Amino acid sequence: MHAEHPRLLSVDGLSVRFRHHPANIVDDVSFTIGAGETLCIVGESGCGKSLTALALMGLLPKPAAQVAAGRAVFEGEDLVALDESRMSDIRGNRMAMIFQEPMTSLNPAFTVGDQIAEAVRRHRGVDRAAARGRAREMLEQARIPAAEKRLDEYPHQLSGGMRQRAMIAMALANDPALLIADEPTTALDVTIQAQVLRLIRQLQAERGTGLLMITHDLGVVAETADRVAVMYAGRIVEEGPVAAIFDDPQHPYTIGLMGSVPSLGRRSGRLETIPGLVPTPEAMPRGCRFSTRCPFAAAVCAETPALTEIAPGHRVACARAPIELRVAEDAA
Amino acid sequence: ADLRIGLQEDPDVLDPDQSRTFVGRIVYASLCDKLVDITPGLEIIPQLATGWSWSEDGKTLTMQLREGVTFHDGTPFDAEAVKANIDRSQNLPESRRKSEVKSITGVEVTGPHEVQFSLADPDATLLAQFADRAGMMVSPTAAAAAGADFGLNPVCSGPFKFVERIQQDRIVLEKFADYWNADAISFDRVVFLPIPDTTVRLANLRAGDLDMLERLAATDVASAKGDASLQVEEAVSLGYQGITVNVANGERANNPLGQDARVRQALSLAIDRNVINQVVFEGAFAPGNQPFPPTSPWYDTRFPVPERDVEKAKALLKEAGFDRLEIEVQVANNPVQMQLMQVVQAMAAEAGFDIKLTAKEFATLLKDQTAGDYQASQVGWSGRVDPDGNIHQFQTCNGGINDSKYCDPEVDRLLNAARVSNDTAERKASYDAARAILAEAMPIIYLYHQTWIWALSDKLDGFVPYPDGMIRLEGVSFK
Amino acid sequence: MTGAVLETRGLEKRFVTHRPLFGTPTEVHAVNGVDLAIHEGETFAIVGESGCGKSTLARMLIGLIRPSAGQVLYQGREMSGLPQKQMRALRRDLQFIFQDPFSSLNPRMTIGRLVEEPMRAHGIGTPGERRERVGRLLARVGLRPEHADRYPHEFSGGQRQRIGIARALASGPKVLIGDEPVSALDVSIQAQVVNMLEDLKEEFGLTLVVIAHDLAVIRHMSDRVAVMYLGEVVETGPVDAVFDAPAHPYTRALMGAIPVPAPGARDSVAAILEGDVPNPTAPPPGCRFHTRCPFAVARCTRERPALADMGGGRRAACHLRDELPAFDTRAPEPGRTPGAARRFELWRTARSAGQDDRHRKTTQAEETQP
Amino acid sequence: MAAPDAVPGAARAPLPGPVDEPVPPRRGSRSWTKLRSNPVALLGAALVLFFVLVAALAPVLPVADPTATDWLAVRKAPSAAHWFGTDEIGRDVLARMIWGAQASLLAGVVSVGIAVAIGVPLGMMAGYWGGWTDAAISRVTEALLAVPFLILAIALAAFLGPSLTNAMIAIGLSAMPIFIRLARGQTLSVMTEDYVEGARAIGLGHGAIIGRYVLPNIFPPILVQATLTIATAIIAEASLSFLGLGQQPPAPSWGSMLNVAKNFLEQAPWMALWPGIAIFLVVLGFNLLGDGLRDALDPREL
Amino acid sequence: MLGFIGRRLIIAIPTIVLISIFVFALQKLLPGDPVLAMAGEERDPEVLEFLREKYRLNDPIPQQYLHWMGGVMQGDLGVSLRTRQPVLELIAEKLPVTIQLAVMAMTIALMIGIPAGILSAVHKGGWIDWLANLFALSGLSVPNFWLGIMLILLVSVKLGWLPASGYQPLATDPLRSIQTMLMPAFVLGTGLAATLMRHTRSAMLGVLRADFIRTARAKGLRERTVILKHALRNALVPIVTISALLFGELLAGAVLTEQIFTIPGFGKMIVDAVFNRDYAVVQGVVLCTAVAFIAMNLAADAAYRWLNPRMREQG
Ligand SMILES: Nc1ncnc2c1ncn2[C@@H]1O[C@H](COP(=O)(O)OP(=O)(O)OP(=O)(O)O)[C@@H](O)[C@H]1O
Ligand SMILES: Nc1ncnc2c1ncn2[C@@H]1O[C@H](COP(=O)(O)OP(=O)(O)OP(=O)(O)O)[C@@H](O)[C@H]1O
Ligand SMILES: [Mg+2]
Ligand SMILES: [Mg+2]
Repeated sequence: MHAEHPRLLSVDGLSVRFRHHPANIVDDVSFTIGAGETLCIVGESGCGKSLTALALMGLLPKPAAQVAAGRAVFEGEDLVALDESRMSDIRGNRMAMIFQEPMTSLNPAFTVGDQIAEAVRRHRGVDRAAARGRAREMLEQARIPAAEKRLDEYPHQLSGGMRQRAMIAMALANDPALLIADEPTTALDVTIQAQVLRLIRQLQAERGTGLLMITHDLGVVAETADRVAVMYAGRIVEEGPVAAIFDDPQHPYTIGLMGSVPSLGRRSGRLETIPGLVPTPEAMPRGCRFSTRCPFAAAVCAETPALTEIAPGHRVACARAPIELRVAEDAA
Repeated sequence: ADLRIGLQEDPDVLDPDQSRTFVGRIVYASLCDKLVDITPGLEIIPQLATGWSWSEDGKTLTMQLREGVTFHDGTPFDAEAVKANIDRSQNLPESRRKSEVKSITGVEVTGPHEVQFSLADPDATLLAQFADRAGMMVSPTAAAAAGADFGLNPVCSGPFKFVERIQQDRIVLEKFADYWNADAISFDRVVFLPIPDTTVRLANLRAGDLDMLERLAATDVASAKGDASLQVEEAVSLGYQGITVNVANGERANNPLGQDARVRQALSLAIDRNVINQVVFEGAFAPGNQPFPPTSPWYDTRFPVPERDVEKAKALLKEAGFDRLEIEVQVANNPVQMQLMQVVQAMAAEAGFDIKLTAKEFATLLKDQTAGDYQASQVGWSGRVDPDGNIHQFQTCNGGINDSKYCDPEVDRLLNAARVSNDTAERKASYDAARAILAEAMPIIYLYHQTWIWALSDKLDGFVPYPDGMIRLEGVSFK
Repeated sequence: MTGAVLETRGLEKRFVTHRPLFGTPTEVHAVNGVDLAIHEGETFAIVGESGCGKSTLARMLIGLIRPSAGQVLYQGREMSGLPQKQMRALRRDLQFIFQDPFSSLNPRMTIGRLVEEPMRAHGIGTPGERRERVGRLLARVGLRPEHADRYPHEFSGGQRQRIGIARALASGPKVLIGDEPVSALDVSIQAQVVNMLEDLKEEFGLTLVVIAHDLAVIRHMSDRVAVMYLGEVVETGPVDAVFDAPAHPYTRALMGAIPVPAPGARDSVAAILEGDVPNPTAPPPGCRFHTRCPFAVARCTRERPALADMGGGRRAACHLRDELPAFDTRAPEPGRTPGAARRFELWRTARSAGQDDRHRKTTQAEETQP
Repeated sequence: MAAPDAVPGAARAPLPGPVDEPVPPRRGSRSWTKLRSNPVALLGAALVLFFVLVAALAPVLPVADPTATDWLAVRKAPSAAHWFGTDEIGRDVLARMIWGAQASLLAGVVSVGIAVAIGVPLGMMAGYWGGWTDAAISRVTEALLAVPFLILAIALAAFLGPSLTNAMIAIGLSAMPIFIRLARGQTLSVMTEDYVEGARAIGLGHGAIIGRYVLPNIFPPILVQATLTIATAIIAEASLSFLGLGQQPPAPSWGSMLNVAKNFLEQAPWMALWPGIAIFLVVLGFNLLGDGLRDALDPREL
Repeated sequence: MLGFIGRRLIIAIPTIVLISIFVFALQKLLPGDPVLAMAGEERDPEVLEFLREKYRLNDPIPQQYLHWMGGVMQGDLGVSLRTRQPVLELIAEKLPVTIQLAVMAMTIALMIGIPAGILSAVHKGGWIDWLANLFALSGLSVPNFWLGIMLILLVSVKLGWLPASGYQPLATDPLRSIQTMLMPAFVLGTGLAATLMRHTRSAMLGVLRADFIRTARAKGLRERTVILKHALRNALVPIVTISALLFGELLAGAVLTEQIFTIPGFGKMIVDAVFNRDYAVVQGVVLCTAVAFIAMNLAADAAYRWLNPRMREQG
């Protein structure tokens, strides 16, 4: 699809379903990531971004959640079908993930250094000292002060941001080909955030690491993404190059989202929001899942809209795109 | 060769003057020689004393002692040693033998190997006492040196000498080369191993970890007999088991069972002693109704073991004024005793007794019994060679172990008379006269007489069972 | 703005990180001599580098951990001296939103119970009323009332954060301290929550203390801001003044590092702070920031600058605060690109037109429920 | 601090605005539903129920008199007349099993109940308060542990007199330390969790924190230990009746049946077999039920 | 950590004194009279009175205690009333035996119980789980005496592989010593293994759902490492609690097992001593077991701090 990026991961029709739940929580999600490319997923909190990432890593909370359908081909292998032992060779090595909640994701019983070094030893087969060295190096790169000392501290002794950076160090320790980062910088202040993002970008430039980043910070998206996928209620509703998404949002949800960003200037009244609540899986509307909250919704929205390309590389799943046209039509 | 003997309990202190357990005596049989010994038929025969004679008035006993005997520490055995031993039994504050040698007023050394005992009154039981712990000779040198701690390292003159003891584990003796009768001894070492569980004790014997054991459970006799690699030996014991009733020992004697002999008779009649023997002991023991087993010459044949008679029991109970009567019997918390009492309970129920059983661990039981805090108590007595030992202390008014506090001057008179006479027939007459009274009053309801049962590896030869339950190793050997 | 509701005086916290068999233990000076006064009804923001002690400060503010030195005063009364009972009663007024939402929720309680808990603790309402209020609270943070019967692990990160917010609001607090309360929320929910907090402020004079990294949100929400660096407050003042003309070099570095939500708006991350973050167990002498400060002079390595008044309610701890070159304020970019803004206008019109319409649809969706 | 409000919550922020959507009624306990649909738990419950019924219905079940002896049928193997065989004095083992169920179940359940009811709160207090409370409770626990069971039992037998209740007290007391230690250790561990800090931040009282935050999270190991201790307690009852504290002969209990059977392992193995199987099944039942409960109470378990 | 242990050791001393007072008082309250128990069948009143005087049984109880304590201070624990052996000597004799048995039994218990618990948690609901549970629960409901006797009958009597009983000190003949202890240790060990297994299972089930397990998997760690390192370490608190208690109980002696395999350990000694009201011995043994329990509890508390670094801050 993108000539400049040799394809690294291609996800096709991925669905995740919880036992006893009536609807797919992640529904028919497809995207690709090339080497060195950054795909950002943004979307409503609770729309299934983390589950998508976990599904790729084979780390869904089993047996509660299961991949119901789809393929995810990574470096020629279908992650969904892979057996556990092969998967464990890939995880943390070719493909690594930074989890959203750093406190509970770190083992409270081991020092941070141990936990990072362990990943190194597992995949690189180096000795203890070398692994520790690498761990220190990674902590330093993640801008943790007094890295040597922090190696021997336990997660609870670190601040929220430090834990998050420890997670980042852990994920990057083996120079993965694909990095999945689930809100990697939420707990970081902007200066450190910038440094961490630079570190990741460096890695991408040097080794062609593909990055799947989940974030809510549209500033970060704007600065790092090559392409952006917008998710709503388990589906990708819009996908395209970063510039297109920011400057030409097509899906009403994307539009609403962009409209909610606070400006950095002096405050000017209340923030804009998208009214209403996401429907529960039980009450998920049959067609377009956003239709219950969409001001542009019409009868056609009862049909599930397909993700259709409306500009090169820019696809949207809305029966009513482009909006101006449809609104004008309605008015007419 | 080593001989390994399984004991039912761990003996207490190994000092003949202080010890008090039955198993302790089994160890002494190999460790300490006595002045005299008994035959399986309970006749007194020489051991360290080669001969003896009574004076006319029965107040002087002269003994000739064996020559060339030494104690394990090399101290020679002679008249002085005997004197020292009697002195120790009488005067060591911890001595438990005081009552047994109370009748001796003086010991005179009449020759290097002759000694003369003077008594205040004639004492028919003295020789029998000399056949037991009171007659065991310990090395006077060692005894003087160790004092009350002699038991930690006992020095006697028996066929084996003490090597080591580990509590609850083993007592090791080794052959004493200078033993006067060394030729009769064919083991280099004897190891006594206390193994309380009867099943396990037998299993050990079967596994070859033991060569013999004492007190095989009656219920195991059949299977042991069926095992070709084992032999079983038996001897009816000198002791008895029965129910001691509180007739005058404090408050709790005030109940129909304690106050009315008819009730006690009814209870006795309600019990089928043969069935007990069959059910609980698979017929291995001897039913009984007197302090001596029916096989004993002292047994009073006028009062044979009664047949069970429920009707008569009921009638007696009715006569005493009861249709049903609730009584409480305490029993030691060991399975066999409990089983016994449950059988009694079931039998008595048919005659109108509602027996409430209270299981107590032995120390509590004993304490309650002496303190009179009981109605009836199931206890027994291991038995003595002389009949006096089985009856006098229990049924005379001031008897040391008279826990029922039964007291009848006539019985006292008769039993005391039996003590001071050396004439067997005369003694028997006294005992029979007392029996006539006691069979009526029935402060103790006798039930049965245990049989000592030994199981031995078939490799052993020459073992002779004795009614006192001891294991004498003279003449015993591996085939 | 009336007097200070919350005040700190010389607040310090040291953590022992390593206690050797002999010798002195290693300590982290997490908070070092902080003096703050938070006024009733205002929104006070704390920003600063990760690990600079913000959470520790916040925990001390509500008395969850004891200060190593200094005092916290709530309405003029010292907190550490309060007896248990009053402390508990005070907690009704003083609520906290945890930075880590998941670990601060009891995994064995349903969301409904969790949110109801503060009301139960303070004996507010009957069970029925509480239940209803729980539903309302959940709706206010963008969760569904049905969620009340689910357990924390069944939620996404952002949803958990909202549970934390709902819970903190449940007792109707007077002061709310939020440790990164909206960091995991998507912008629209974030906006919803921020709006709600503002409503509450307006109606009930709620005082807010917010720790956050999203400077746009801070600028939008808060009245005053304190900037922390390595355990110390380096600058405080009204939010617009600080944002428009940061006095401390660290504040400047922060402002320069804000990512802009428009592709290509900032070609590279040029302005990021260089140099290693100092070791908090052995903070540099003099001005703590001097190791990374582009303007540092010799004096900065020796002398610790005090937090000095600059007028207009502003204070900054920098020797050079008056000598620094003027801060080139970036043109206040819009929150959205022109294309997005255009589309959003459409949305807005459609929305106001179709209000009733939308409502109808929601109920319809509700009815399809089995 | 603010003066206490006359009407709690009234002056404060009742959230503005109407309820957007109706609040659904509280759903029935999910744990209960989970428990009911868990086949393993149901099997456990069935086993326990079976024995409870047997114990309760012993007087009306058509079985022989458990104390009736038959001198001609001593230690007879199972047969048509005596399905489970007869014991050492010719009583019907089946009847004794059925009648013994009551004493044994009571001994098992009540004594564990005592141990849990006293031990767990003590342990939680020790772990929660730490400091002197912990020191005092821990020292008492150590003392309880160091006193030999035998001494305790004999002393209790002497002072409280022989009854099944007192036996249960004795067993409960001696099983208590393990619950104290377990509860304390788990509490210490739970106290480090952030949600406990969260509960404090809300302003919950100690009682509420202990009851709603600590207890449910330390519950699983307590449950495991309790279901295990039932077995030990059933067997221990026998040794107490032996010391004169518990069920007195001829009234049956499984433990004492086992105890007697010990001497007849070779001659009459069935005497040990039946009580052994019964204890096994009861313990299995309680454990399965416990597992089911554990799963039901753990929201993460499906 | 060392400071923590030091502090605890200091409070251990008053604890031991308290326990000894408690047990002393309790013993004195027991029905039964030591002298009567010692007197044997004959019960000569004169001797009884002498013994009462000699062993100060007529003194007021506090005075008796002080006298005993005075001895203890000088390293004299008194003598056994029953065998006149010094209690210290008796303890020195039994202690190695008891420790050996306890260590062997605990080793067996841990070697069976923990792996079985882990397997059963990992394969929850599967046949391995059922098998492990059935094994554990039968281990629990099969009385030790039954298993012990069956083992003797099978292994010693039928097969002749191991000696049926008897104890050999480790120092004199290590191989035989271990052989003789093997069956009793196994009997004890399987019972304890059941408990450990059930606790391990339950704790592991809880931990396996934690987020950090997911992180460990995300690192690509082998499932074995994930379970044995990351999960187990966090599941260990209840296991440590229970193990420490069980080990303490083993050190206090295992009466039935010692009796069946005739091993001269604390269990048999204390039972004999209690039944004979041999006060000095009981006191001595209780002193030892108190030390054992205090040490085990201390070890457990120290282990908690190691297992859960956050507990270190609780002081
Ligand atoms: N164990 C579970 N059981 C039931 N529902 C669950 C479970 N875990 C997650 N969910 C639901 O799945 C949905 C998607 O969750 P996910 O964590 O992927 O959201 P997200 O997009 O990452 O959101 P956020 O940005 O808030 O982290 C949520 O609505 C959540 O409530
Ligand atoms: N329990 C603890 N033990 C030791 N050190 C601690 C402990 N808690 C916090 N610290 C240290 O205190 C310092 C400040 O931590 P704090 O959590 O307050 O930072 P923060 O400003 O909230 O950072 P972030 O924005 O990353 O959450 C850090 O260096 C941290 O490592
Ligand atoms: Mg997420
Ligand atoms: Mg923080």
